[in-house]
Amino acid sequence: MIPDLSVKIGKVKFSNPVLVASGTFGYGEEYGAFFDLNKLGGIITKSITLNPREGHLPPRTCETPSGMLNAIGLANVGVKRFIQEKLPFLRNLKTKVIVNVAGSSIDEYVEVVKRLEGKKGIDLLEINISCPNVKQGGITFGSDPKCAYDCIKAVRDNSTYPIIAKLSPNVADIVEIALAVEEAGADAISLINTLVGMAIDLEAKKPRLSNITGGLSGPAIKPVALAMVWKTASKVKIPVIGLGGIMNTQDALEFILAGASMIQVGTGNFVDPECSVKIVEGLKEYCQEKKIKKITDLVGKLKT
Amino acid sequence: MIPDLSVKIGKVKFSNPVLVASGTFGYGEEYGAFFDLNKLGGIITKSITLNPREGHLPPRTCETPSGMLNAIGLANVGVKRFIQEKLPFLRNLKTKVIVNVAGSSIDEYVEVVKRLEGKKGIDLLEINISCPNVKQGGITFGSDPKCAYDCIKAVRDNSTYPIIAKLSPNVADIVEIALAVEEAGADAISLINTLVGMAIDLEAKKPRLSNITGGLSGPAIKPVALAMVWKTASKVKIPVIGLGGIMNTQDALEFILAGASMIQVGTGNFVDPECSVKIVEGLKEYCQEKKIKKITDLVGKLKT
Amino acid sequence: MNQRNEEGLLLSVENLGEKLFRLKIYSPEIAKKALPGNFCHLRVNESYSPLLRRAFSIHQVETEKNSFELLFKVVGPGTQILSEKKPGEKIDLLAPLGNSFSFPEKDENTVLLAGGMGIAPLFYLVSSLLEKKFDPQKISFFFGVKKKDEYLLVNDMVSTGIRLHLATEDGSSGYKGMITELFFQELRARRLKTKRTRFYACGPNPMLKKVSEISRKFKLDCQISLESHMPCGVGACIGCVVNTIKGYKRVCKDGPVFDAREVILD
Amino acid sequence: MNQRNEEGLLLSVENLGEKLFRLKIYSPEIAKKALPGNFCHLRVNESYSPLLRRAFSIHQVETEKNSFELLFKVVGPGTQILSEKKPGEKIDLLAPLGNSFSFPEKDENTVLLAGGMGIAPLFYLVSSLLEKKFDPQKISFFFGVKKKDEYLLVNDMVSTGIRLHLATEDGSSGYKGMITELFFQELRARRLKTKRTRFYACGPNPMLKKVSEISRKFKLDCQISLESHMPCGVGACIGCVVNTIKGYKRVCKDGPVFDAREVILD
Ligand SMILES: Cc1cc2nc3c(=O)[nH]c(=O)nc-3n(C[C@H](O)[C@H](O)[C@H](O)COP(=O)(O)OP(=O)(O)OC[C@H]3O[C@@H](n4cnc5c(N)ncnc54)[C@H](O)[C@@H]3O)c2cc1C
Ligand SMILES: Cc1cc2nc3c(=O)[nH]c(=O)nc-3n(C[C@H](O)[C@H](O)[C@H](O)COP(=O)(O)OP(=O)(O)OC[C@H]3O[C@@H](n4cnc5c(N)ncnc54)[C@H](O)[C@@H]3O)c2cc1C
Ligand SMILES: Cc1cc2nc3c(=O)[nH]c(=O)nc-3n(C[C@H](O)[C@H](O)[C@H](O)COP(=O)(O)O)c2cc1C
Ligand SMILES: Cc1cc2nc3c(=O)[nH]c(=O)nc-3n(C[C@H](O)[C@H](O)[C@H](O)COP(=O)(O)O)c2cc1C
Ligand code: FES
Ligand code: FES
Repeated sequence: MIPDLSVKIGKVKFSNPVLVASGTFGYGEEYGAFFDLNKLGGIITKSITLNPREGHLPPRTCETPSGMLNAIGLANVGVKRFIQEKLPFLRNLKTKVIVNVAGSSIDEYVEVVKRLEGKKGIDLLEINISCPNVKQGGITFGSDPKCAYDCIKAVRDNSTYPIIAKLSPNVADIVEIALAVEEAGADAISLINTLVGMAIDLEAKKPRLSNITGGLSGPAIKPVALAMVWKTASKVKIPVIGLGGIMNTQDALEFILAGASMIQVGTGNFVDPECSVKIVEGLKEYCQEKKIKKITDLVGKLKT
Repeated sequence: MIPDLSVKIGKVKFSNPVLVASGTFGYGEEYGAFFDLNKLGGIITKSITLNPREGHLPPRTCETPSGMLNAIGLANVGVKRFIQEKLPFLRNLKTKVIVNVAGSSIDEYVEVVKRLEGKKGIDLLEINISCPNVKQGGITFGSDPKCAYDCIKAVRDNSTYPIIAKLSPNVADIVEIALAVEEAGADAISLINTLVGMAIDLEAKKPRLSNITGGLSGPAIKPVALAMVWKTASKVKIPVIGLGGIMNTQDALEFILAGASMIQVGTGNFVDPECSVKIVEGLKEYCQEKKIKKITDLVGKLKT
Repeated sequence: MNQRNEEGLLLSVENLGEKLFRLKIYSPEIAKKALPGNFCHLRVNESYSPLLRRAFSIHQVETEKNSFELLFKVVGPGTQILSEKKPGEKIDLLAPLGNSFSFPEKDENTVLLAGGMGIAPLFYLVSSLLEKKFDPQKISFFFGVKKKDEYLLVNDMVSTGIRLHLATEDGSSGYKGMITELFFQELRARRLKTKRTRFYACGPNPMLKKVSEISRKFKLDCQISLESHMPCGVGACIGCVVNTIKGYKRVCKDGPVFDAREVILD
Repeated sequence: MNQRNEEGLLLSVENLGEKLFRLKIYSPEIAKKALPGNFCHLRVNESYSPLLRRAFSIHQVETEKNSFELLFKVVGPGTQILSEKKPGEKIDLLAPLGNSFSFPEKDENTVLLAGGMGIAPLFYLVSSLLEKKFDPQKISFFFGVKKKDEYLLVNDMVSTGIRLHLATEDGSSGYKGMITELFFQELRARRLKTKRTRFYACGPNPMLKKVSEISRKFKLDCQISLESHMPCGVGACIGCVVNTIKGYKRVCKDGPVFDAREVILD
């Protein structure tokens, strides 16, 4: 029996529920040297903004117990060069392409989305309303339900692509935000972006990141991510995409049990470039072994 | 040169800035078997509620990458038995005794605080408005500035002890809450309590904790704690007490640089029962080596 | 301050079978104080993975040699790391912790039930009884494992002259089935006295649940040694509790040895 | 898919001095492809502490033996774990990564500057030149360390006949001071040609900052190999950037070898 790993978001059908997370996979090219990208459910690009961004001063990353901090500062080529230079490569892939969009004002989000409209090779958009590393906008959209609603609504009104809203975990009540973006027309929600964190170089008496604070990712945050996915999935009707510290098939299955229809691998790509495809394989094997016909049968099947 | 490690909160003078965190040190007795408790700056008790609480069903804890989850459920002997059975032991110590108070309504907090009033052997109160493991109250007080204000104000009006407000990290803007409790009359703020988290037993398809979610502590959360201490310390005038993943002297010093006047050891006690006293020694040695006369000279000295 | 963080010296690491290991550790303090039923809380390395200590029963003590033993099965990262230790390494220990088994009177019968690694503390109890010149003929030991290659220390037990009852779940040797079934049969057939008899059991929770039901039913004077996830191991965190007819009890401090009739396992 | 996650086999671990280690690893793929300047990204163990890979320059390649070498200093947990590996263990590697040094012409002079562990990639470069029959007399190697017991491979270099200039910060052997000072003196005294000469440098950032300033001033054709914290090592995360006159560049993918005159180190 070959288990059915396919999943749908909006009208888009993915061959399997494994995506690679924004900012950890560039625009796909680099990891294409390591494995056949078409084996993935989909690729999410680095966040794209209206204008190119150089990003923050180095050092931009540091390691923490079972995790890492990053303050890349949304460094990216900007929407124009993305379409010219990066999309052609992605367009030639058979895997689904999700363009992650960020901005520092609703107008910027709308402008980027408009420019992406109708471009061949794009299957969905992921709207990052949760980046902790930019001063204006970014995270603030993600921490207030009204702002989150307005931002997603504006994007919804200006795009025909299915929309995933990527939420910030740095909030008191994730469900409130999730309901707001669902109401605004999001087709799915992805949780979680990074937690705000900081590390200090005692010797130098300085922060380890030039930006002082950064975003915490990796296995350290998995418990936080699982809790948010579990709480949200039971409250919204649209699919939830889970991420945060997923390093292997077992982690992925835990998110699926907690209610995630799909999962993303972020930091895991750095530890093992083939982490994501190994999970695709692992899910297949698990379903075969446990005689599960469709992976969707597992979603939210946690016994509580 | 013997460096001066003493620190003051309100009118209380501590011999050094090292405390042990609520819920990780019982009522002091157990660890008294391992070292001289008087070497500590102070001991913070398990949260005390009005009535005794049995706590949650087991399993109550589980390990996660570089951290642990707990859902003890504020199991405690209640304020009456605390005064009768536990305070006598604490009273005989020379170290400072901080009673941590929790409740599920402002009335309950006030009632507990009133019963503790004037009892010999208590030096300060720490008000836990941040426990993620009780349904009513608890964390909700800590996630809304108005509620936080009301709770701390009510306690302030009914107690003559210096008050430490212990805040929850599960909020979008910690500074907002910190300013509210300062306004309400808190003498200090302690950050952070645990992050809401969850773990899943894939084999059993069940949450690892009977309470489903629990609080994440340990080195995994240190970056989150440091960021919150740093952000808060520059905005409030009262002292900040830092905790979250402190396992050794270096960690403690990082919190001090970030702005913490004192620090607490929580999960670290489990890993090494002598973790806290080793930090007291370590701070002394560090100051000697670096020719720092007073530990307070280091507070907030991060170069940013 | 009678308890301390002990630094033991690893004397030997023996592989006793698939995933089964025995460590001998030098520590005069622990060897002097440890009683059957006590456990130690051990830090497997200095990194944060794993973060918390791991609990193991004291399995044997050689007082003259200032050493004691642990017996364990590799089930996860902590036990894996422990199994790879080399003689000469230091072991960070908190021990002895917890309460201990209360001993039978000289003229009483002793019945012990071990499931799998439950043998670890019970073997120490038997050795102690024999050392105190208890009559081996008055000691019955029920030992159950999944399959016969999980048997441990059987020859050592046979040579002591105690009455040994063996069971495997797959029937590959001895009685086929759970050790509690064999025990129950013997009880019902009245081949085991229940008066002036002390019962002891240790093993996985489902087994101990059975034992506790049987103990209540037959009013057995039975002590069981429980396991639980133990963050602190010393009674401070209230994380390791088990439900009893007297409310929640801390396995690490109020136990690990409990009266089987009082414990409520689910 | 020309790159793969390689599994190397550890052939030997040599302790070359205080905290200094050399690993020889069997990997036909890497031995075949690695060029001087390339690095490998290595996972020190399967646990999450440390979580991320660690980068090391390819230090030497023995193509016929299908093996290559790493040379490193223990500075933290990752290098500590690596130094404790035993021959026969598998090593999880991504390699060869990054760009490589561009070689001089046969008739050009070559000047290399290594500070401390900066010797690792430059030694490979020198070996490659010698193997390609470059005249050793046209190769000058400046090697600076803190104190003389940090010297490495000096005998190996002496025996090749290249011109060796040594410096220690504490003056315990050779020139007393920073290697860049010695280099600067030689340059100013015109004992080093700058025309038709290729310069190469690797070492700590403060040293490379000096080298890049000197290179701009004297218009040297100088390549430097940089270090940075590298989460991915393959160019995907944009985490390892260095500032250059052309904007931020990824050290792992656009480097680690850069034109010294273009890099802006702070
Ligand atoms: C008082 C006491 C005495 C013990 N004595 C022994 C002994 O003599 N020999 C022996 O082999 N084992 C003994 N154990 C169990 C031992 O502590 C666990 O096997 C060990 O902690 C597993 O660690 P790990 O990192 O290898 O696996 P983990 O990754 O921690 O766990 C592997 C599996 O074991 C479960 N587990 C982990 N810790 C415990 C625990 N404390 N109780 C029950 N299940 C657990 C986990 O849920 C998981 O399914 C004892 C436990 C206690 C509390
Ligand atoms: C392309 C490249 C090639 C390298 N080649 C070599 C080599 O051949 N030999 C060698 O000994 N080392 C080399 N390094 C440095 C090596 O990667 C670090 O020493 C190692 O990662 C430290 O790991 P750790 O866990 O032991 O220490 P950590 O705990 O990670 O770090 C210890 C100290 O080193 C600093 N550090 C950590 N990683 C880096 C880094 N990548 N760059 C600069 N500082 C760092 C930390 O800030 C800290 O002060 C290279 C680095 C890069 C990027
Ligand atoms: C280096 C790095 C860069 C990131 N950049 C982005 C980004 O540009 N946009 C975004 O939405 N998320 C970004 N993220 C967040 C990840 O997509 C993901 O939400 C987070 O890392 C948690 O998942 P993980 O623990 O699997 O890494 C970045 C994460 C890392 C580690
Ligand atoms: C087992 C356990 C029980 C706890 N109980 C309480 C409690 O009763 N009241 C409270 O304010 N905090 C409680 N905490 C939170 C700690 O005091 C502390 O804020 C948190 O663990 C973070 O610090 P750490 O990482 O050093 O453990 C508890 C933590 C643990 C691990
Ligand atoms: S393990 Fe902490 S009370 Fe038992
Ligand atoms: S390490 Fe990721 S881009 Fe260089």
